[in-house]
Amino acid sequence: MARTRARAGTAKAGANLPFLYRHHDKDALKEALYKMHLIRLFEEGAEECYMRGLIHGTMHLSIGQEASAVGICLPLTDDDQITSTHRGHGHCIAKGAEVSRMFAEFFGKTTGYCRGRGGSMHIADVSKGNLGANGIVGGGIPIAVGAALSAKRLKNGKIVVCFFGDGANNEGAFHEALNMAAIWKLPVVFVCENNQYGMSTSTERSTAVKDIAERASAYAMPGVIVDGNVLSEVAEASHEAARRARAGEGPTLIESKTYRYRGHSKSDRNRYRTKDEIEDWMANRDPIALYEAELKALGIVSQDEIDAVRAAAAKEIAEGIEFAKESPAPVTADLERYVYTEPA
Amino acid sequence: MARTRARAGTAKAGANLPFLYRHHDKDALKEALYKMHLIRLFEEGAEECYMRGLIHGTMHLSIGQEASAVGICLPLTDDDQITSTHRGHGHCIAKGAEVSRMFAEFFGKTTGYCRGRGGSMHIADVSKGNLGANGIVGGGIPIAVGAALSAKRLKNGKIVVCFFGDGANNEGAFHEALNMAAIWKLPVVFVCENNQYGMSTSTERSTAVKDIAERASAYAMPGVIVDGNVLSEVAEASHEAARRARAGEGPTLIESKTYRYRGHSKSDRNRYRTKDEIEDWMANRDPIALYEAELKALGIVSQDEIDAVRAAAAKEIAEGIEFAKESPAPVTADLERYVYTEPA
Amino acid sequence: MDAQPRELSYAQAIQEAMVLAMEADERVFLMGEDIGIYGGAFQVTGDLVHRFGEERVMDTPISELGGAGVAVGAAVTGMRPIFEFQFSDFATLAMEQIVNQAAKMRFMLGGAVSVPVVMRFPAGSGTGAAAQHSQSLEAWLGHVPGLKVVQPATPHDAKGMLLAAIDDPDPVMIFEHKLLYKMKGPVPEGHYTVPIGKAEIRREGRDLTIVATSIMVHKALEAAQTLEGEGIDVEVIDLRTVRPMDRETVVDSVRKTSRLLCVYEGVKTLGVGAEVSAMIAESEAFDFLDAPIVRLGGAETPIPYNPELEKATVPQVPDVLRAARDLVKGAR
Amino acid sequence: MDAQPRELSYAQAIQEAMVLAMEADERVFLMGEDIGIYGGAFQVTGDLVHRFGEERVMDTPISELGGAGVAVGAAVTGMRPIFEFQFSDFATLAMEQIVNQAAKMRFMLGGAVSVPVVMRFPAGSGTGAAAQHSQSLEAWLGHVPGLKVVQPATPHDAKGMLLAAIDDPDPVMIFEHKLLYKMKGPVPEGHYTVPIGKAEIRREGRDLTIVATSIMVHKALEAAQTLEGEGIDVEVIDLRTVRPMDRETVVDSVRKTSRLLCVYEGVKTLGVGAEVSAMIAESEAFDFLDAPIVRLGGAETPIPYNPELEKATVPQVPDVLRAARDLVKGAR
Ligand SMILES: Cc1ncc(C[n+]2csc(CCOP(=O)(O)OP(=O)(O)O)c2C)c(N)n1
Ligand SMILES: Cc1ncc(C[n+]2csc(CCOP(=O)(O)OP(=O)(O)O)c2C)c(N)n1
Ligand SMILES: [Mg+2]
Ligand SMILES: [Mg+2]
Repeated sequence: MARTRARAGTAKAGANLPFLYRHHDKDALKEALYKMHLIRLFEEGAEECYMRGLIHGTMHLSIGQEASAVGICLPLTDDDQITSTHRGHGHCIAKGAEVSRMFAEFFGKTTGYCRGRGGSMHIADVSKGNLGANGIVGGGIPIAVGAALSAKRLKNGKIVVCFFGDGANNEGAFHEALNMAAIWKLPVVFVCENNQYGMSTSTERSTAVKDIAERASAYAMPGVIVDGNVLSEVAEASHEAARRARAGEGPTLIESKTYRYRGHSKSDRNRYRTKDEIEDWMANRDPIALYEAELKALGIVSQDEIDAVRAAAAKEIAEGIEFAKESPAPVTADLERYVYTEPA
Repeated sequence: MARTRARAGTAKAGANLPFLYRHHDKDALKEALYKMHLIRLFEEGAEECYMRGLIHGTMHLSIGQEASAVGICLPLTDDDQITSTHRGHGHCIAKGAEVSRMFAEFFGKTTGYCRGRGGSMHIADVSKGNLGANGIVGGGIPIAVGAALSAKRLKNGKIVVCFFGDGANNEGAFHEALNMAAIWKLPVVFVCENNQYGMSTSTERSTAVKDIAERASAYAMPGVIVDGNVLSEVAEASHEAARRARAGEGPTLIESKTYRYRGHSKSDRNRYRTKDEIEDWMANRDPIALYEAELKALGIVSQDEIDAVRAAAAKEIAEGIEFAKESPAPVTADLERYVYTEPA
Repeated sequence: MDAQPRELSYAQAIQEAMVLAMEADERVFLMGEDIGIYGGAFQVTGDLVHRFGEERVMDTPISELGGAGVAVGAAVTGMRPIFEFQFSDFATLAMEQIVNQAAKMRFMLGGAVSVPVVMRFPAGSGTGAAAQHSQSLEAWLGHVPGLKVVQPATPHDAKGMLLAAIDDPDPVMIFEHKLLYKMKGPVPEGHYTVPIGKAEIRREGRDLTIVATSIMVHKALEAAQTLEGEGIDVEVIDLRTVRPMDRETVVDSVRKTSRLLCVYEGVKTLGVGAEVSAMIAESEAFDFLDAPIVRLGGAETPIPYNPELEKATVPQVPDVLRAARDLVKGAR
Repeated sequence: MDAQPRELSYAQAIQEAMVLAMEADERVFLMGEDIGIYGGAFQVTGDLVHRFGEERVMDTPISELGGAGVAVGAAVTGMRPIFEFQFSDFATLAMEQIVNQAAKMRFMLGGAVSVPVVMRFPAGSGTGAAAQHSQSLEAWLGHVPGLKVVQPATPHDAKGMLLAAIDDPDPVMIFEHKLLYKMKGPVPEGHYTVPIGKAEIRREGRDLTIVATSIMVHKALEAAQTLEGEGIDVEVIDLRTVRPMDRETVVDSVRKTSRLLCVYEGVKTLGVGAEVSAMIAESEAFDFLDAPIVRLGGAETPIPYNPELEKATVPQVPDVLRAARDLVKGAR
């Protein structure tokens, strides 16, 4: 059953500020904003490249879900690990990947994170602890539990964050994995990004419970609901779940309620939801707009600084696309490489 | 979360009697006792035949769980359907199968319910609504939901009871199937026979929650815990769940707490539990002994009548074994029959 | 013939088969992920939910194992479900219900039940969807007694085999190549069936038999056209059914041509062509073989994302040409 | 040699390999259902939990998909899991993790990771456990690039191939025939490996090559013994590895004997023998073939419960004798 997240701070100046502003300094807050912009601009850049035929296949954009990816990854170190989903660009960037190598991957180039073999659906950056997106809904959940088992056995202090969608919560893999994580008290945080639809199917039509966090009780772990479009709420829940994981207190299930602006993938005609619904989210609950307004209202960051952050992100994106364009494509002679580990 | 089962009867004579005795007449109560003895004696007979080399393969005996099978099936008609498990002899008998054809199946004979192709792990009696035991833990759960979907679509008034064990509740199939049954409000009753071990693994070691009925809340369905060794408790919960199903109110999860006296299968060395534990259940909570004591205490059935019931059951068993022995074995020329439906 | 035969796309042909079956039989219904308002990932169900309602065009949660099991349970109790996997790759989640339950239930119960379920698997590479959305797994199911497994290659067969599958009392698995969905071809109106278990000779020839499956039939025909100009007369057989495989048609052809080339998209090792080859190598056609039996199958790698690599992973027309020429000229 | 070599059962040999690996490497651990206090359904892990503790001999809940996925995730992050399926049939529940994840992760990530997981599959019929506990599914996994798939036939190989699998950086799938667990044979002490991908000639001969897998190796050897008395000199090859298959050893043998018989327990159609046959039919050995390539595989039916039917479902020694005689005498 969903628990309340708030923990009273000890009385001191700023004690009434939201969590985020109590725990992070200005640089970190600006860095978070930068990452949110980077994700948004990355998705828009990828979308444009796709439209212009520079990227093939399919892709699933996370525009609208930036606070969730960035907020969850805030308490993580580079050594901590994540498993991601088909909608994984934001997670990848939030975990520290270089957008140039991500674009290169989407362009199918050898400089891409997967050397052009994986594309959007398998984007990963193992060097920063991202074990990869996954083309299989729910496919990463047991893998995250296995990574957490390694961390516990190897006593390396790592924790694992497992991202998945509302649709994934009806897969058997979800059930089996959460149960094992709980009985073995593993250092893993389950993050259900509930954007209210699995492809075209709303959670009302697919899921017997209203809040997915309710299912946490079936695994005797805390279930937490946060507004996934409010960076501070997400970060606070993630912080507490990460603390639990590091302290050996076992897994947590965070349900981050959010929304995707774009269709499920490039073939979506958006028939299952109204334009009004989409526009309402965009106008009134945009995670970047909400965060920027807060930063300004609290007098932490000025509009000029915000503009500069956004411009820097835009520059990184433009350079990333150039890098990708200019990178070499793999040669077919190498087709059978990486199927097996080459003898050292 | 587990709900209380008890519903106050309207005030009338006998209103304080346990459910069973308020809802069933003496014939039905004796019939239930007969079935419990029949199951016990069937299992003992099968065990003996196995020891004597008359039955091969493996088998999973349900001795100790008789009240669960019989109590659950009490409110069912011959048209209602069940799916059963590897520990399915009791369910099969409770649903009305002939022990002679069951023995014949175990002996691998053509007169067996599966013509000797299925054996203990696939025992079924489709004519009485038993869609079959299952060698795959959890394998029958989605099938039960499909049968319930048929009943709803065909509007034939049938309901479906889905038996499974505590071990099965950690399979993905459990999760997926219960969720679908709930969102589609199907006429199905999920019965988890929690005998506290899945093979050697106790529920404490395998399952994150203490009571499996707690998991019902993850599917927004009622979860009910009953003492599976007390026939009246089981029957009352089954009666109410069946009523809900028939009324179109959707599924129920019943957790029937019980115990198996024998090892998991014939290869079990019983290392994971103590002799004391087993003996305590046998001495103090035997479902047949409890029921007989109640029948006598309430003055419904005398010891003589009980003895006669048991003797009649023993006779049926002995005749069943004879029938099986004398039945013909299949011929290898028929090996490839029943793989596909023969053209009419 | 005067009137031009009506043309439909492969996807439309499948949809038409479903419509006919649903109109004719109340028990027929569709299940799958996003087959309702979304119309299916490949728009095969399209607008059917508006016509037949949500009870007969049922969106399932993302629960492949459970969904397949529900279909099996419904089939065994009087309904006629058609279950769509969104991608054939997700069959990996449902093998338990397909293989242990659907395929074996009739046998395990000694004939007491039938399991008239149809499952549809959008399969194959060529869409840039990478390793987990591009597999060709028909060989797995072809290995399983109790199942029937087909791979229609044309709109005509897609409709006729689906109608045959729905009429069939046993579980039928239909592998549909995603790149075929938009292909158009003549499709008769009304109800007709294409028999499960019968291969079709798409082109007669004397010099070489090519047994191809699914989309490879078209590549083989294209190659045959070119080879004709080179004086090589190719017989192209569309295998159509993986299980039960049509031994007779292939044996007869090889007795005539003395040469056999198998072309299939699935991974070469233990793919469908392995069985075609082995079937012929142990048949009476063996004595007529003038050359080794050659297989062109998918490379021994997962399907890569990069489009050039992806194409290189599965047989293309030039590969067929090369293999055919080598075989006929004995230049191996 | 003076000293009688030490004999162990197949199950003991496997256990010994696991002990050696766990002693040598802290990262090696065992996962599976009831492998702890119960000792495993076939007593392969036996008492190891007392020796290594519950953290290294981990009982899992009955969650095959999740369990396999945990093993994959652990492997990719530094551990060396050995995952036991209680019966190979339950792999049907875990194909997603085995095929979409373990087999493809390295490739999809362009070489950034390896997945050193070992999975053990007790397989095969002969125990009266009926259709859902008796399957031979090695052909499925043999069809999957990224996996290595072996079927050791002797205690010696069971130990040596498991040690090779544990050393291997990639996912290795080991199919162990249940009826072999109690078979005894010489097993060297200490660490040694039997290479994955190399077949073994178990008996040399000139008249006929039998390629057999797993338990069928012993039936083939028994038949060869009898045939020797009839003047038929049989070469018996233990295939040992399904993927990657040892082409060279089989080709060389067939070039010598000119005749090939494949004997395997899995369903004949699309079973391992189909690949062996096709591999030879397209090889340079084709020209040396004096007779059709014959396959003896499992019947096209689920495994029945009745013991006589069960035996009739898979090749037995008399079947091998009959097929070998027919082949050599050309009496087809
Ligand atoms: C096992 C599996 N089933 C179905 C799909 C097809 N599919 C891809 S994403 C998706 C929806 C997933 O919904 P959700 O988990 O809510 O994630 P979201 O797309 O909303 O981020 C579906 C059905 C898949 N990739 N894998
Ligand atoms: C999918 C699957 N996994 C494992 C097994 C092996 N197995 C058979 S019964 C059993 C224990 C089942 O426990 P539970 O569901 O509690 O039923 P019980 O035996 O206690 O009646 C196991 C592990 C199986 N048959 N199927
Ligand atoms: Mg979603
Ligand atoms: Mg149990």
